[in-house]
Parts: sequence; structure tokens; C-alpha cells
Amino acid sequence: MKAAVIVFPGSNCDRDVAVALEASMGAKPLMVWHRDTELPQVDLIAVPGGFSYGDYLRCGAMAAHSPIMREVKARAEAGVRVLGICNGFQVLTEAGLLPGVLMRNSGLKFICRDVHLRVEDSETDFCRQYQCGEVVRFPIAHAEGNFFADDETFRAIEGNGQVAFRYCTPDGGFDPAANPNGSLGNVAGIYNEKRNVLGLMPHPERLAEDLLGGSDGKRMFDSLVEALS
Amino acid sequence: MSNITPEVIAQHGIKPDEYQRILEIMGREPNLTELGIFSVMWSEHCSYKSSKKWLKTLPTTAPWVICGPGENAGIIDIGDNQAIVFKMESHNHPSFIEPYQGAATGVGGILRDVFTMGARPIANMNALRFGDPSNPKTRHLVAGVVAGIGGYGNCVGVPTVGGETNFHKSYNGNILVNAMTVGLADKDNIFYSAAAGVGNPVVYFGSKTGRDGIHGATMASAEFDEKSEEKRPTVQVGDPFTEKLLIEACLELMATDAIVAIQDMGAAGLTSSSFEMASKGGLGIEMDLDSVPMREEGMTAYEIMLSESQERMLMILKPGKEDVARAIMDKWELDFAVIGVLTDTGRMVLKRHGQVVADLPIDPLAQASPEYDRPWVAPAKPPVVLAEDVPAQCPIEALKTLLACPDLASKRWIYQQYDHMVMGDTVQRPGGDAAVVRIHGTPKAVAITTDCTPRYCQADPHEGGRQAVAEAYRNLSATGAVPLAVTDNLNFGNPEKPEIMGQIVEAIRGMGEACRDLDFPVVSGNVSLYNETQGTAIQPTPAIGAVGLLDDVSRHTTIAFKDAGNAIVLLGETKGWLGASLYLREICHREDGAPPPVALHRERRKGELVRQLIQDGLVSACHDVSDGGILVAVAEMAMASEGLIGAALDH
Amino acid sequence: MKAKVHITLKTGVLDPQGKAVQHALGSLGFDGVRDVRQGKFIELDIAEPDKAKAREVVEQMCRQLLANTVIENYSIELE
Amino acid sequence: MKAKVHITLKTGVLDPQGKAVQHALGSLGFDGVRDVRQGKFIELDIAEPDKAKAREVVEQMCRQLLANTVIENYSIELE
Repeated sequence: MKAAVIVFPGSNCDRDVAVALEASMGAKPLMVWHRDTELPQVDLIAVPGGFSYGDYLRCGAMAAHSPIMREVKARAEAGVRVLGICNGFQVLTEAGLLPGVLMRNSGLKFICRDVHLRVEDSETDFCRQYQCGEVVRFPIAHAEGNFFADDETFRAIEGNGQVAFRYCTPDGGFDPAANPNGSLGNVAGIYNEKRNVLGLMPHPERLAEDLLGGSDGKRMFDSLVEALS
Repeated sequence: MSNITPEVIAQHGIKPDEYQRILEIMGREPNLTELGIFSVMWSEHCSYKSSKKWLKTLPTTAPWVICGPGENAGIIDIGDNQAIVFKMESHNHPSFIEPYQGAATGVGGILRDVFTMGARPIANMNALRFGDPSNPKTRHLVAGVVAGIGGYGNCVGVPTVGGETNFHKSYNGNILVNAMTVGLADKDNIFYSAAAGVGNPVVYFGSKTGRDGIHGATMASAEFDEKSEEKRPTVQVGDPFTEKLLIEACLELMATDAIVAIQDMGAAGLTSSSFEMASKGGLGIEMDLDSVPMREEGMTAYEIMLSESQERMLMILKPGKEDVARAIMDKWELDFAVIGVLTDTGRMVLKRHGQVVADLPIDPLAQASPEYDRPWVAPAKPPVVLAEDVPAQCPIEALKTLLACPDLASKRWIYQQYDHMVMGDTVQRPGGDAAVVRIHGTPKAVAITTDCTPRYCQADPHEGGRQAVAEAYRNLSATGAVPLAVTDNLNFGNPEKPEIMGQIVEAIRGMGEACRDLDFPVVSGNVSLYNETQGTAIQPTPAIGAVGLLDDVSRHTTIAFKDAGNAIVLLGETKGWLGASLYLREICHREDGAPPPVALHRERRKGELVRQLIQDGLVSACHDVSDGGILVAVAEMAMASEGLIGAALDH
Repeated sequence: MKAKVHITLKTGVLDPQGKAVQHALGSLGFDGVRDVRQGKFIELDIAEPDKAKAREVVEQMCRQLLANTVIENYSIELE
Repeated sequence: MKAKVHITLKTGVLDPQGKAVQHALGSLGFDGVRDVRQGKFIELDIAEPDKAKAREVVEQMCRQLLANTVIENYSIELE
């Protein structure tokens, strides 16, 4: 599998995603600077977390206009797998590759802690090593993760089964206390209709090694290597 | 009639005797720009004039110390050609005026002190002291400071992995915001600030200069009075996004051989950075202020030299390397300008609009800043208070009260606003005795802690100074790490009062004894004085930041109980010391009595024993006994455990 | 030419900040606050002297970057 | 009563957001953007019918919560 990690000014999880990908791929992904306009042939494009452009104006608003994003959009339309984590998810919604928007957390504060997520669909390249309905533990670290979409868009997302992960209780139930940021339908991550683009607010790359407190995240990278190698 | 009137001199915080020294050094009357330069260079914040004499008594050497106090940060050798660069700094006064920006720019400033030496920042911590929670301003200050630390640190992408927070009414008018940064560098690629090479270009890069925080340096040591509310829009505003670009651009440039010397623009901005670089190199410097990138029109030489706009750096490049540096700064979209050249005159010559606006000798000013031997009175030793002197109370009720008090209550609501996991090396998260952060790509890790018990330092500064260092030593050993070195942030009241000066002298004497006996040298630090409002001073707070090394990170130990059935072993004698204790304060509402004495040789032996037991894999959990005593320590170990493992104390 | 741009959330779009401010005002003792909406106010200084052209340029800036037209409205005033 | 509050940074206070937006507009091909300042625009619906009283209440809201009076100015319009 060949993978590229996009680096914007202000991205700060680019190295973390590269480390997690390398652990599963056995090779280093390409680090691609946001001002480049060419993108080599790759099977996966990762848009990492961080504070691209300082999260100024709207999270991901300016990064979505970076030169490289035209190429990322073209590849996504052509079916290349695109994984947007945290700020990456925000960039993908601003770039129109994923529906909806990430608003300010309902509690207005930045939150950094582990959360439980229910896997809603395991028949995709991103989640094939998880069971459908399985509860996993990933950490979140954001101030704007409150997923919102207007009624019509949200009905389409639910209708097409595009929800990838929902915030839940440790035993898989749903409860307002388990929803850290007020997201509609407890949505933590969604696919596009073709299921080749995934955006999620939690950070799988941060719990992909037991020494750091857990490895539920590793299986997402293993899933991708298994599907795309 | 020159505009240097006695009022203008006083306004600049310069005492009459100091002004006489200026006249001797200059050989003439200074103009306003020159006077401004003297005022910031000789402010308490930059010159340490009241504490310098005593700071020299602290031990600063050991086989593993590469660079001690005097540079931007301290440096220690951790083997495999790697070094740890760290320091602590305070932004107390700006944070009281504008908590969010005050705290945020504090984090930005300490980050720059570390990466200017060639180290990638790998962890941040902060030691905070606020007033009584019932004080109306406290809630606003806490919310602002925590949001500012998180807002800046999270955006820059350096994990904030821990710290400590205390509340006491003595901080009502003077909160303390001490920020610490730890960085990782290659041992053979460390950068210092001594300028070298007559004719080499002096280069400015980073953000543009505005009228931010002019007189921030002198304000840092001006005692607060009711008028301080008026010091308004000159508050410094930080831009963490530009700081992240600065970190990446600096480290990318440092991988080339273009840099001769480099220094961040901290307190007193362009003045202190240019002066220190020139004076350390024994050279002169000529700068054309017209070429300084500016954000506002019509800035005078005075404003440019004293501005404390954030996210700016000054460096000396090798000849012909300007283009290499400019290309990297353009990539990272940072301002870049050659603003001057090194000379052999030993003088600082500034030009503005084609005219010389300042011409001062560098060495006499940089080195000859006053050093005071202020009168001091050692505080009286308070009486001993033991358990039998205090009415007993049901232990469980006492435990509930203690665990609910602001000093001991869980600080999760604070550190969950900080990204403590970014960079993927946080092995031990906030809430334990020390944070443990892996050295990326190696089996090694550093343990980091900040410690100080202001109650003890108030009761007996000498014993309090010893205890602060000893507790940091214990917290590092509790994770299995070998304690290596210390940075400090000495926060005290007005040194012109003998009893406050006595606190400073005694606390430094105590710290020195503990650092010497525990082989735990001081490699960097900061002093913040005049923390006093309308005559009432803060509790003496010599905050200690300490770093230790774990050769094998898989052996690190946490405070959480792991399995039922494990034996709980207490090391050390229990003598029932209750003087200046949290028990006495929270339950008996008394703040008197002597703090527990620190037996340094026993601290050292116990530390070595604990580390050996952990090394041998015999220890499943380890916690130092501090505020609240044994019962609180055991309760904290139980609450941290998965599955809430309990404990029976029945032997 | 000075341009003042107001960017506000479309009705029906969730406004977490507005709700939180309303709640905070209540706890400060300001009762009678029926609704709070928070938006952005951007002031631009642009070199274009002609009003019509300036409006067209700022219009484009809003559509391309300043506003997320999926959930936000924008209004432009020129001086 | 409808109240519109504008909250802007005091002159001379650095506006990192404005700086970044100005830069982004430049890289999108909008040249001639001399300055960009970003502030907040808050719309309040309050029960107070009398204009003078309403202004007084909103004034207090701004000083206590809506504006950080150390680095921000506020202006109030009532309808």
C-alpha cells in the first residue's frame, strides 16, 4: 500500500499519523506539503489533525483552499481512499468531500480525553477489522467537534448508512453524557456516499500502541493495509 | 531643556543612584530611547538585581550538565548523543491584567527559550496559583488562564502533560502563572546566543513589530496598585499559529550550517536580545530600525526597541547565508529582514530615518547592571505542632474534607482542556506524580514534575526550599526515573522589605542544600518579585521544575493500584507532623506551626531504594506521600486504579 | 474602500455559542433574554475605489472563503 | 426588543485571525487587501420594551460577559 499524509501550516498530528501508518504498512508514507500541486499515485491520502491556519475564521476553511486540495478532491472523486482525522475531517467538510459541518463544542471548551465509539459499518476498507456494533476506545482532542447538518442532509446521511462511528457508553448504549460535544445523532465520523472517504473527530493514531494506553486504533490502519495492499 | 526629567526617570523605574551610574556609563545625558533601553535592561525582570547575589550560591554542575544558568535554557546530557533542554518562566503580572493573553504569551515565551537552542519542544507543564475561590475575580482568572494555556499550547502542537494548581487568599491580587517547556536536541547541534564574526548580518524573523506590551519588562516587577487596571491595550497578544511556523522554520534552518547565534525576543524584545548577543560575543552591533518589519505606522525608535510583540527571533548568520534562511522563512510564510551588522566597536548604534538615534556602550550596560545586597531578616522559626496537640477527628470525615478542598480535588477539569497526547509519546498522562514522555523512536523516556508547597515556605522558607526540591526528587523516583536536574521559578513579594528579602535568601539557601545533597543541580530558572498588592505579599513560592530519565520506558510505574492482594508498604517514619499542614488549614482552620523537617540523606537513600525496587520489577504502584498524608495518598492510589481497587490499612 | 461584512448563521442552524452565552447571561442574573445568536463581523480595507467593483470583489471573497454558504448568510456594507 | 452588539479589537491590538484571513485572501488571488480585522456580532432578543432601560441592560451584559474590555471595544444598536 502506498500512502500520503498532507501537511498544512499548523498541522501538528502529521507525524503521529505517519508513525501509525508506518507501524501497519512497514514503510514510511509520503509527507506532502500543502503548496505542492502534484500528488504521486497513492492508495490512501491522510488529512491529519492539528490547527491548520491556527483554526482561524473556521476550522479547515483556509486549508481547504490549499493548492494540494484540488488534487485530493480529484483523487477522491476517482475513488482513492481519503482519511480525515479531527482537523482533517473539518477540512474535508469545508472542501465539500463530506456533508455537514463541525461547530463549536456545546460546552464551548476544548476536550481531551478517551471516548467510547460504536462501529456502525464494518464493511468498508477503513473498518473491516472491526465488528459491526463493536465498542472501541479512541481519544478526542478538539474544541469544534459538534457535528451538524440540516434535516434533509442528515436524513440522507442516516438513510444511506453513512455514519461510521457514534459516541456511546462503554457498553454500547447511547446517553447524552456519553456525547462529549453535542453532535447530532452522536455522530463521531461519517463516510461519503461511495464510502471511499472517511472523516472522524476521534484520533485512532493516538491509541494504536498499548504503551500509550490502548490499541483499538491500530486496527483501522491494519484494515486499510489489508484492503489496499 | 532635555525631556529627561526626574518624573520621566522615575516613570522608567530607575532610581536616582542608578541614573547617576547611567550618566557615568554614557559620559552624557541619555536621550529618551537610550533611557528606555537602560530601564528595561536594568529592570528587576531582566537583571535579577535583587536576587543575583544569592542565585550564585546554587549548585549548577554535574557530569550530565551541558549548560547551566546564563543561557536561554538549561541543557542536560541523556546519552546516545541526545540532550534535554528545559526552563521555567513566569508571566504573573500580565496574566492578572488579561488572563487569556497573559497565560498564552507566557507559554509562547518559554517555548521560544527552548527551541532557540535547537531543541524540538516535546512537553509543556504549568504551575498555577490563584486566590481564594470565594474571591469574585478568581473564577474569571482561572477560566482565562486555563483557556489561554490550552489555546496556545494545543494550537502549537506541544502536549501539556501536567502541572499543579493551588488556591490561597494571599494570591487574590497576584496570581502566579509559571510555564515550563522541555525540549529534545541533538547534543552536537545546540545553538547559543553569543554573537561572533565582525561584519556578519544581524537578522530579524517571525512576526511584525507593533506597540504590544511596551514596558512589559518593567511592569513585570512593578508592584501592583489600583492604577494597574489602566495598563491596557499595550497587553501582549500571542499568535500560536505563527509560533508553530516559527518552530518548524527554526528547526529546518538549524539543520543547515547557516546560523552563528540565535536568541528569541522575550521580555524587552529587540533590546534585550541584541544586547545579550553582542555582549556575550564581546562585539558591537549596528542596526537600522527602518528595516525592522513593522505592523503599525509611525513607530519611534523607542517603541521599536521596547516593543514586546510576540513570536519574533533575532539571529546572526554566516556571511552569504541570507538566501538559505530567506527561502526557509518564505516557505513558512514568516517575515524576514536583515536589520544590522556586527561591529568591533563594542557599542550599540541604532539608526532611524537615516539618523543615529542611540549610541551606547554594550558591556558596561549588559554586565554592569546593578547587583544589590539588600538588607534581610531571617523569619523566626515557628513552633512545632504534632498530632497530639490537635483535636482528633474521624479519619474518614477528615479524608472527605481534604479530598474536596481545592488544592487536593481532582484537576481533571483543568487538564482535560489541554491536549496532553499530541506527538504520540505521552506514556503517563496528567494526574500522577510525574508525567512520563517517551524520547521519540527510543526505549527511553523523561519524567517531568513541578512542585512547591507555599504553606511550608511561608512557615519556614529555609525548610520549604529544601522540601520543594525533595518532593520533586521523590515524584520523579516514584515513576522509576533517575532525577537529573532542576529549573526554578522564584515568586516572592517586594525585596525592598527586609522580611521578604529574608524569605528569598532562606528559600534559596534551603534549595541549594537539597540540590547539593541530592546531586540535583539547578540548570536554569526565573525570578519574579514584587508579587504584592497594597502591601500584602503572596506566600513565598519557589516553584521547582524537575526532569528525570528512564532508560527503559516499559519499566515506568504509575500511582494506580493494579491488583487486589498486593501488599501496601510505607517507606519512612511517621512522626505526626501537623505544622503548616493541609489538615490543620482545612479542618482546624489554622495556618501555624513548623513544616516537617527534611532529612536529605534519607530522601536520597529512599529514592535509590525505590528506583531499585522498580528496576527489579517488584513494584506495581508507587506514590509519594505529600499534602494530606498517608490516608490521602492511599485514597489517590485507589481512585486512580481501574475497577476502583480498595485498600485495608490494618497492620 | 472600507467593507463591513456580517456573517450570521442561517435560521434553523444550531448555534452552540449563542446558546451558551444565553445560559451564561441567565446565571449572571440577566433574566428576560429570549434568544442570542453569535456571528462574525469582518472589516476589510481594500484598494478598489469603485463601489460597484468593490462590492463584486467582496461578494466573491464571501462566497469563496469568508462564509460557509451551506450554513451561513453574509451581508456587505461599503463606505 | 432586538439589540445588535459589535465587539471589535481595540486599535493597536494584534489580530492574528485577521492577519491569517488577509494572507489567505492574497493566496486566493484577491490582491489589494490592505487590512482585515475580525470581530464578533451578537444579536440579542430581550424582553425589556423601554429603549433606555434596554440599552442600560445590554451595556452591563457587554461589560460583564460579552466583551473583554481589556482588549475589546463594544457598540450597541437597538431596534
